[in-house]
Amino acid sequence: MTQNLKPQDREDPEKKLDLTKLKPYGDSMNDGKVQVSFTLPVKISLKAIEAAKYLAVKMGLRDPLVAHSQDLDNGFSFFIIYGELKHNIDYTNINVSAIDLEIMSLKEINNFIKKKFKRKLIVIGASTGTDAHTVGIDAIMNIKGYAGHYGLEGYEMIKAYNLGAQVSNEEFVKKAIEENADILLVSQTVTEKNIHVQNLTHLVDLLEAENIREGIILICGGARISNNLAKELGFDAGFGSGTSPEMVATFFVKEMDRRLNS
Amino acid sequence: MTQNLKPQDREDPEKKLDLTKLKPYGDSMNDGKVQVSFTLPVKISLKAIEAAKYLAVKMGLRDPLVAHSQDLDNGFSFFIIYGELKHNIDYTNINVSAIDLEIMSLKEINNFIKKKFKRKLIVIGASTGTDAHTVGIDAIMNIKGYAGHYGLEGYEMIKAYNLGAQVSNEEFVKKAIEENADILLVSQTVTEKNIHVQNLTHLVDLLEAENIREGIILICGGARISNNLAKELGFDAGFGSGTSPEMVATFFVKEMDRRLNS
Amino acid sequence: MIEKKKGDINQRSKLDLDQKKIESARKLANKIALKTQNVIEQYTTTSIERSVCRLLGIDGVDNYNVPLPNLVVDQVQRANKLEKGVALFIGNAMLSEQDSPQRIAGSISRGEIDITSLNFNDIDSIKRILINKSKERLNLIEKKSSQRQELLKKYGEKSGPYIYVIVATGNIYEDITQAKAAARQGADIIAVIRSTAQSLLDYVPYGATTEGFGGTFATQENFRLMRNALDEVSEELGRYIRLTNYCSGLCMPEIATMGALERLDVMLNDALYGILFRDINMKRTLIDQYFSRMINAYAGVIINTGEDNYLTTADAYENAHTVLASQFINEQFAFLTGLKEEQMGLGHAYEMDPSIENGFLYELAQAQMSREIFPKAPLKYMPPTKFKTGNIFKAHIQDALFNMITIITDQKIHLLGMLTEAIHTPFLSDRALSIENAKYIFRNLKNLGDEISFKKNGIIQKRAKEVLDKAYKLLEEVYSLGLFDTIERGIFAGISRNINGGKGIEGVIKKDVSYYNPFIDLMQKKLFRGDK
Amino acid sequence: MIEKKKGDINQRSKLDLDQKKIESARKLANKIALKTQNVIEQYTTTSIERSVCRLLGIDGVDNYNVPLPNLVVDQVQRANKLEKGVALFIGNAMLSEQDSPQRIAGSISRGEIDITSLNFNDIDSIKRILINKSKERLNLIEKKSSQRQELLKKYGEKSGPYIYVIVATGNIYEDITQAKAAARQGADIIAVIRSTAQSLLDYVPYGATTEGFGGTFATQENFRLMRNALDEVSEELGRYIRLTNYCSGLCMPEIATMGALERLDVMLNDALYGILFRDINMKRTLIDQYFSRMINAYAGVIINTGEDNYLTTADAYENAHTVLASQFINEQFAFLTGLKEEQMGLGHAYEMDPSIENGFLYELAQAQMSREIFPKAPLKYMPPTKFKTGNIFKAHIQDALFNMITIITDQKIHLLGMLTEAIHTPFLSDRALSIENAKYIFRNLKNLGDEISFKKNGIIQKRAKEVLDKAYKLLEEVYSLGLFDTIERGIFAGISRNINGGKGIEGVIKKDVSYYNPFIDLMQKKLFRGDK
Ligand code: B12
Ligand code: B12
Ligand SMILES: Cc1ncc(COP(=O)(O)O)c(C=O)c1O
Ligand SMILES: Cc1ncc(COP(=O)(O)O)c(C=O)c1O
Repeated sequence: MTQNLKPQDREDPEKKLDLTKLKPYGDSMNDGKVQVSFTLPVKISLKAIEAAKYLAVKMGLRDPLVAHSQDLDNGFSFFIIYGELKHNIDYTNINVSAIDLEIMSLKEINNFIKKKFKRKLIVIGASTGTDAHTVGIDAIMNIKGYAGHYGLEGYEMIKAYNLGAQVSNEEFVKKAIEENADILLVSQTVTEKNIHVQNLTHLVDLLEAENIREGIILICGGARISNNLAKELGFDAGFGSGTSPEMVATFFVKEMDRRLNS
Repeated sequence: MTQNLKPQDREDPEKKLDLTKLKPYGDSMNDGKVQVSFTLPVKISLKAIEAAKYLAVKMGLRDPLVAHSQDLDNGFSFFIIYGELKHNIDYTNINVSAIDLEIMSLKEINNFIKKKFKRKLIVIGASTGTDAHTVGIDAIMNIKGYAGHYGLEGYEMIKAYNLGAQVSNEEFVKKAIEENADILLVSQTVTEKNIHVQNLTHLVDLLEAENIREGIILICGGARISNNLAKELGFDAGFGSGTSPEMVATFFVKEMDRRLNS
Repeated sequence: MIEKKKGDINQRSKLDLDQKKIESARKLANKIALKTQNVIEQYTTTSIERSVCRLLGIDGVDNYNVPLPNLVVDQVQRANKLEKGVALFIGNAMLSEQDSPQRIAGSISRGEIDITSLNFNDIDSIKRILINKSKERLNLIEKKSSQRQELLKKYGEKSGPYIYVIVATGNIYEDITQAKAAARQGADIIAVIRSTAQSLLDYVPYGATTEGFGGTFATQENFRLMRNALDEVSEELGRYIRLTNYCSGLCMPEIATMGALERLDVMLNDALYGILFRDINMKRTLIDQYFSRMINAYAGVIINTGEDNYLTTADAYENAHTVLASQFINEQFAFLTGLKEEQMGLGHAYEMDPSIENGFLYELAQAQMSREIFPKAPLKYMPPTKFKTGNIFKAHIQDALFNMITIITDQKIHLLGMLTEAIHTPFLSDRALSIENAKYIFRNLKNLGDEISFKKNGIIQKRAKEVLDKAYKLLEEVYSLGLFDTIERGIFAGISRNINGGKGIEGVIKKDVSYYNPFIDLMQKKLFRGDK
Repeated sequence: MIEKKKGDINQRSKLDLDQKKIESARKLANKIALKTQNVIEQYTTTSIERSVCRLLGIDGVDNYNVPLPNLVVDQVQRANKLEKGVALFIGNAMLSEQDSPQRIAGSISRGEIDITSLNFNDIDSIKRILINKSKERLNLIEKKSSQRQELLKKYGEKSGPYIYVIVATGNIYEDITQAKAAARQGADIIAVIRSTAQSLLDYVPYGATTEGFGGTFATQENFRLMRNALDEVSEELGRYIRLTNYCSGLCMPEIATMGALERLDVMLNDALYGILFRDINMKRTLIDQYFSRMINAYAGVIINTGEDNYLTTADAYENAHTVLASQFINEQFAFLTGLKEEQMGLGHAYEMDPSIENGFLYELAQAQMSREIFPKAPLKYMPPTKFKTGNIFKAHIQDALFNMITIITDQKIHLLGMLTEAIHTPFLSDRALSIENAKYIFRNLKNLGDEISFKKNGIIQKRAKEVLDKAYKLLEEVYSLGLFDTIERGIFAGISRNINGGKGIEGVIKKDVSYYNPFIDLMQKKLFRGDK
């Protein structure tokens, strides 16, 4: 007969959430379940399946199950694998250089600028390099904005210039100097072969060469941009998918305030 | 202007297939691209996304991109990650205990049995333990077979008993002794919490306790069974998805021949 | 038998089905059911008697974890007196001992009393005390049922398909976590899958359980815990979340009883499942099914029948008509117990080999046909399972097609497919992805069903006609053979079972003329005459 | 303008569209195109002249990798004589030097000759030698075209949609690996995506290339290598695999030339794409488009227009009519160059926000409408892109719905969506999964389109009518404004461009009365009169 079990059994430490040893979750705490897929450039065979399994073991999967293998072409095989990850991480120790500000509203931002800086802020934005994707930068800058949020052009206390796409870093810096910009916004969508990293690094170099990097709040954004990456590349902040104009504006007015008034 | 490039550029060792350092393939040789997904038992946040990324790094992904994160419920978040695996494996060194036989046809198998053993072989099969899945064992044994291949019941030189499902190991062993079986076929489909491992191990123990393990060719099969696993558990062979009756029969007649005639 | 009136078919027939043939098929099915019913009513079973105990209020286990209902029934069976029904002995003991059924059962478990050897009181007094107790207990069930009605009134009924998902961690507390998450993600019905082979246990486990394989034990306490959790989340979401479990196997009527007492909303209830897939004796389970359906009917529970299962062993293209024939028979069996059409979640499944050309059209024909033939039934539609492989990406598409059929043909109880069907019982994320899949399709194709009609005599209409014709022929065959013979011949699911073989036959007992079960009478009066 | 006869619509209209309105819309579009054509014919461009060089056989690069056609045209432009067309100078030099265009270009590259300062021979002799050379070269193109016809005859044409996938590794050799794999998996058309921003280069790179971002450079050698590889795999599979590239941007007519010479089968060719998304000057690219479409027409190449792109920046529900209006205009522009309907892969796209209720019905309406209005055109249908996110599982379902619309409405050139659309250019496995998705849907729903009809005045029919009405109004507006003004006002894709702004305007040259381009004449005769 089955044993009776009481709620106390849930206290089993193996089955308790321990944030210092956070593990993936399939259907039970700490089961470590993960799904992996990849292609190997070898013909499908039992040996290829075994190879896929070994690679999964190297990734830290205990007992990996090759749930699916598929011939992609002579010489390529595709695998879908499930297994239990032996790795865990100390969640309490994770350091997100996240932009963790209370987001202000359009009105609050305008008031903040009026009160603190007593003038309009000058913002210049573009999708730089050979990148032709404008939808991201438009979402932040165009008055019609994005998902119901007005873009920066709609802010009374912001003078916004949206240069569009395919703007060379040189042109961009020239415009920044001409307009005496406070804030620069750079959008990057194409990231194949890390072309965005090259392009963003080049911009920082140019700004430094012109000796204007210090005086400017430099921000980048795009679907594959994270704040961590942005900081590594010498930007003040980076914003990814789902950014709203308010998020960016809150960041730069606070940052400006910090720089000027502290 | 672009540089001219000649086919020789393909000889770049970084871009060549090296079987001793086999890596996953996304769209270029050795790019190491893999896809991973898992759930973490924490609320969605930038910190959670960062945690997912770190776990991916622990798995050996360079530059992991959290392509998607999704709130599953207060306290659970789902992630889809792409990245470049730094691990590789020596493909030339992979050891598959694969059943790598030339598969014989029904006719060849019958002839082989006639010639070598001069009698019908006795095969008993079942889906054992509490497992109620019969489709797998039926595919191997029933005369109507599977995907156009006759099952073992259709072999002139095989006397096949299919005991069906939910057969206890005790009953199974009893029948094996009664019928003086040459070959035992065990099907296992349910594998949650490794119930199949327990059940298969128990069978081997019983057979050993009865002192008949040696005289029998012991084979298991099922969607999540591999030959490696089977051997670990003390079986002579294990067969996974897509097994045909001929594959199994080829194996056991050859194995029987090896045991008797060498 | 209830005949369908023309007006019942609120949707104009898109398939141009022969309405006369449907009517005749229904009549045949009714005759088949009646013929079987004659046999059924001559018998009781150990499990029916145990559920009489439970209905009378006996619950709990002894020191060896044996449930008290089992101990009580065992005592009567050992005395070879079960043919009279356990109720009379309990009623007699209640009179003699002036005690409650539960306390009498406690005495039995401690070996303090043998209720079969007590002097018999006046039969009318026995029946009177039993009827009083029974009414009191049935009131509890009615209360649960009204509570459901109130909650449904409070939150409002959902239009469109119910999204039905399973939880199967083996641990009721983990199941609760998963179930609540699923409800928040959009699920309307949570089914707690049972641990493998519970259907073969000839008793119901007791208490909260945390260890099961491929599912969690069905126990009354687990039912209660989960129903509470779902009530909480219903309140949070302002949406009534239904709870389902399996009322099949050797304890079918007991589980029906537990479910009635704990306000389960849907019960998988099908004798054929046990016969074909669990090798349970056919008489045992058909007899059990009769009593359990009556309980379900009484408790306002929707039953789900298991025709979908046939297609896991038989080919969906070749054997589609067996599903329809079985739906007709199941409908009649259900009517006989007092179940209303609105409680009949007749089963079918999307199980066509994905490599078949125009497979989607055949599935569409089948689903639309079920809808038109059983217009008021909340049909239970099962997802692709058999042809799922470890290719989770393809599996997700297979489920998308299935979701489409449901929204196009207006199925009601929609069991979501999982992209990992061929791999494991669902992860939290699998369920979330499947719910997202269904919600996306349901929203995006919302009115497609109203917008399209099918070509006269096209592939779809022809297919539906062909399936109906074949089902009709099969019903004729079943009628002439009888249901028991039909099963012996392996006509359903390609699996044949012997009338005297299978598990649980030792629990089938021919009723004596003196047999008495207070609940049958009371429930039937309410169900058929509307007595209060 | 070619008018549609009733009989052309081989499928009975499912949408009950107003045929008169369609006819009037077509007439309006014709007038719009003619009005623009008047302007177009007054100009040539540096890129047209460079393609005249290429057509005459000039190819290769100098030591700095500058293509010889650029050097030749630069020389003439520097002398301010491009208004006469480069051909006259080349023809003259051929006479004077008794040498081939290629060797003359070589001399120019080495600074050995200035073809603008040679004495002018008798104009008739110049034209005669040019016409001879041109005929000889056009013969080459015709041979390629017949070769395609022969191969198609040998392998047979595929019925049903062509499965179109892209390769974009940046490395032509890697592309070949991927393309062959894709063909074996079931692809019918391979498009080699160009490296980002190649459309802004005012020259065509040379030779085989192995470094590109988000795509591979379009070079004649890359075309040749890929066409060879696909011929190999076509032979292996017994199925003709088509090759596609982008014939847009600043080198539009040159790429058309290269494609004609290397037997490309399909060309993305749309001025609007360059104007709106690349900020290329509108005059420049419309003029270029005229000449390149003529070349495509001559070479039997199917063009794909870029209406789908509008919906990546404008909302698909609100702006569906801009797509239809543009298709009407593109059709007329194409007719003017001699393109046949069978070569017009007019573009549209599945880009409705997936959260819209009944979004699938609107997509169905749009696709069916395109099919009925352009019944002979091999419509090019683009997959969901804009609303794809990193959720690859959902993305795969979005693509499944898209695949359904294609099979239901009989689209011809079906560009497969990728589950990783929001992440990276396709991996080998992404493509395989997408092809599997499409093949599964196409097979499973094969005849669904023939089987269903739409409710009179239902959501679908109403939507199609509404879009047609709005498109008609827009065409009226465009006609009164003129195409240039329309673009200035941001009516397409919500993007506005200045008539004198944008890249490449410096390459637009007003033709002198003496302007001469032997190919226009020769091709037009063949295309419109069927001359040999
Ligand atoms: C629309 C689109 C196009 C349109 C662009 C039209 C236009 N005017 O922008 C067209 C059709 C022209 C196009 C062309 C190409 N595209 Co494109 N395109 C897309 C698509 C479908 C959607 C992008 C989009 O608009 N997203 C919506 C916006 C709102 O989101 P977002 O950009 O992420 O912006 C948000 C945040 O990131 C952030 N943000 C963005 N920028 C900034 C800047 C700052 C300062 C801040 C604070 C925030 C911020 O805020 C925004 C709002 O929340 C994506 C696929 C996809 N579904 O993502 C491919 C995609 C981006 N394209 C791609 C490619 C390769 C191309 C081409 C290069 C293909 C080719 N070789 O021909 C061409 C050429 C373009 C070029 N050289 O740049 C790839 C990029 C792959 C990669 N990882 O590098 C993608 C991912 C498709 C793919 N899988 O291949 N594309
Ligand atoms: C059909 C089916 C059922 C049918 C079974 C009918 C029957 N008579 O067999 C029914 C509906 C009864 C059923 C019930 C259950 N099922 Co079931 N079922 C499936 C399903 C859909 C298909 C399995 C199948 O038939 N495959 C086709 C056969 C031909 O393939 P195969 O078994 O792999 O066999 C091949 C090879 O493996 C090999 N082989 C197999 N055995 C042997 C033996 C030997 C000796 C050799 C050489 C080769 C060999 O050869 C065969 C031919 O190539 C799978 C999901 C799926 N798509 O895989 C779930 C699945 C197997 N079921 C599952 C579960 C959990 C159950 C239940 C326990 C659920 C519950 N709690 O109620 C119940 C109870 C069953 C029990 N106690 O065992 C899980 C198992 C999870 C796991 N990893 O443990 C699955 C994966 C579904 C899921 N995702 O939850 N099921
Ligand atoms: C009616 C019915 N009962 C029970 C079950 C399952 O389980 P078991 O027999 O393991 O309790 C199923 C499974 O599909 C079913 O359809
Ligand atoms: C007509 C056309 N040309 C060209 C391109 C792309 O590329 P690019 O401008 O980078 O060459 C597209 C992209 O969708 C297109 O539709």
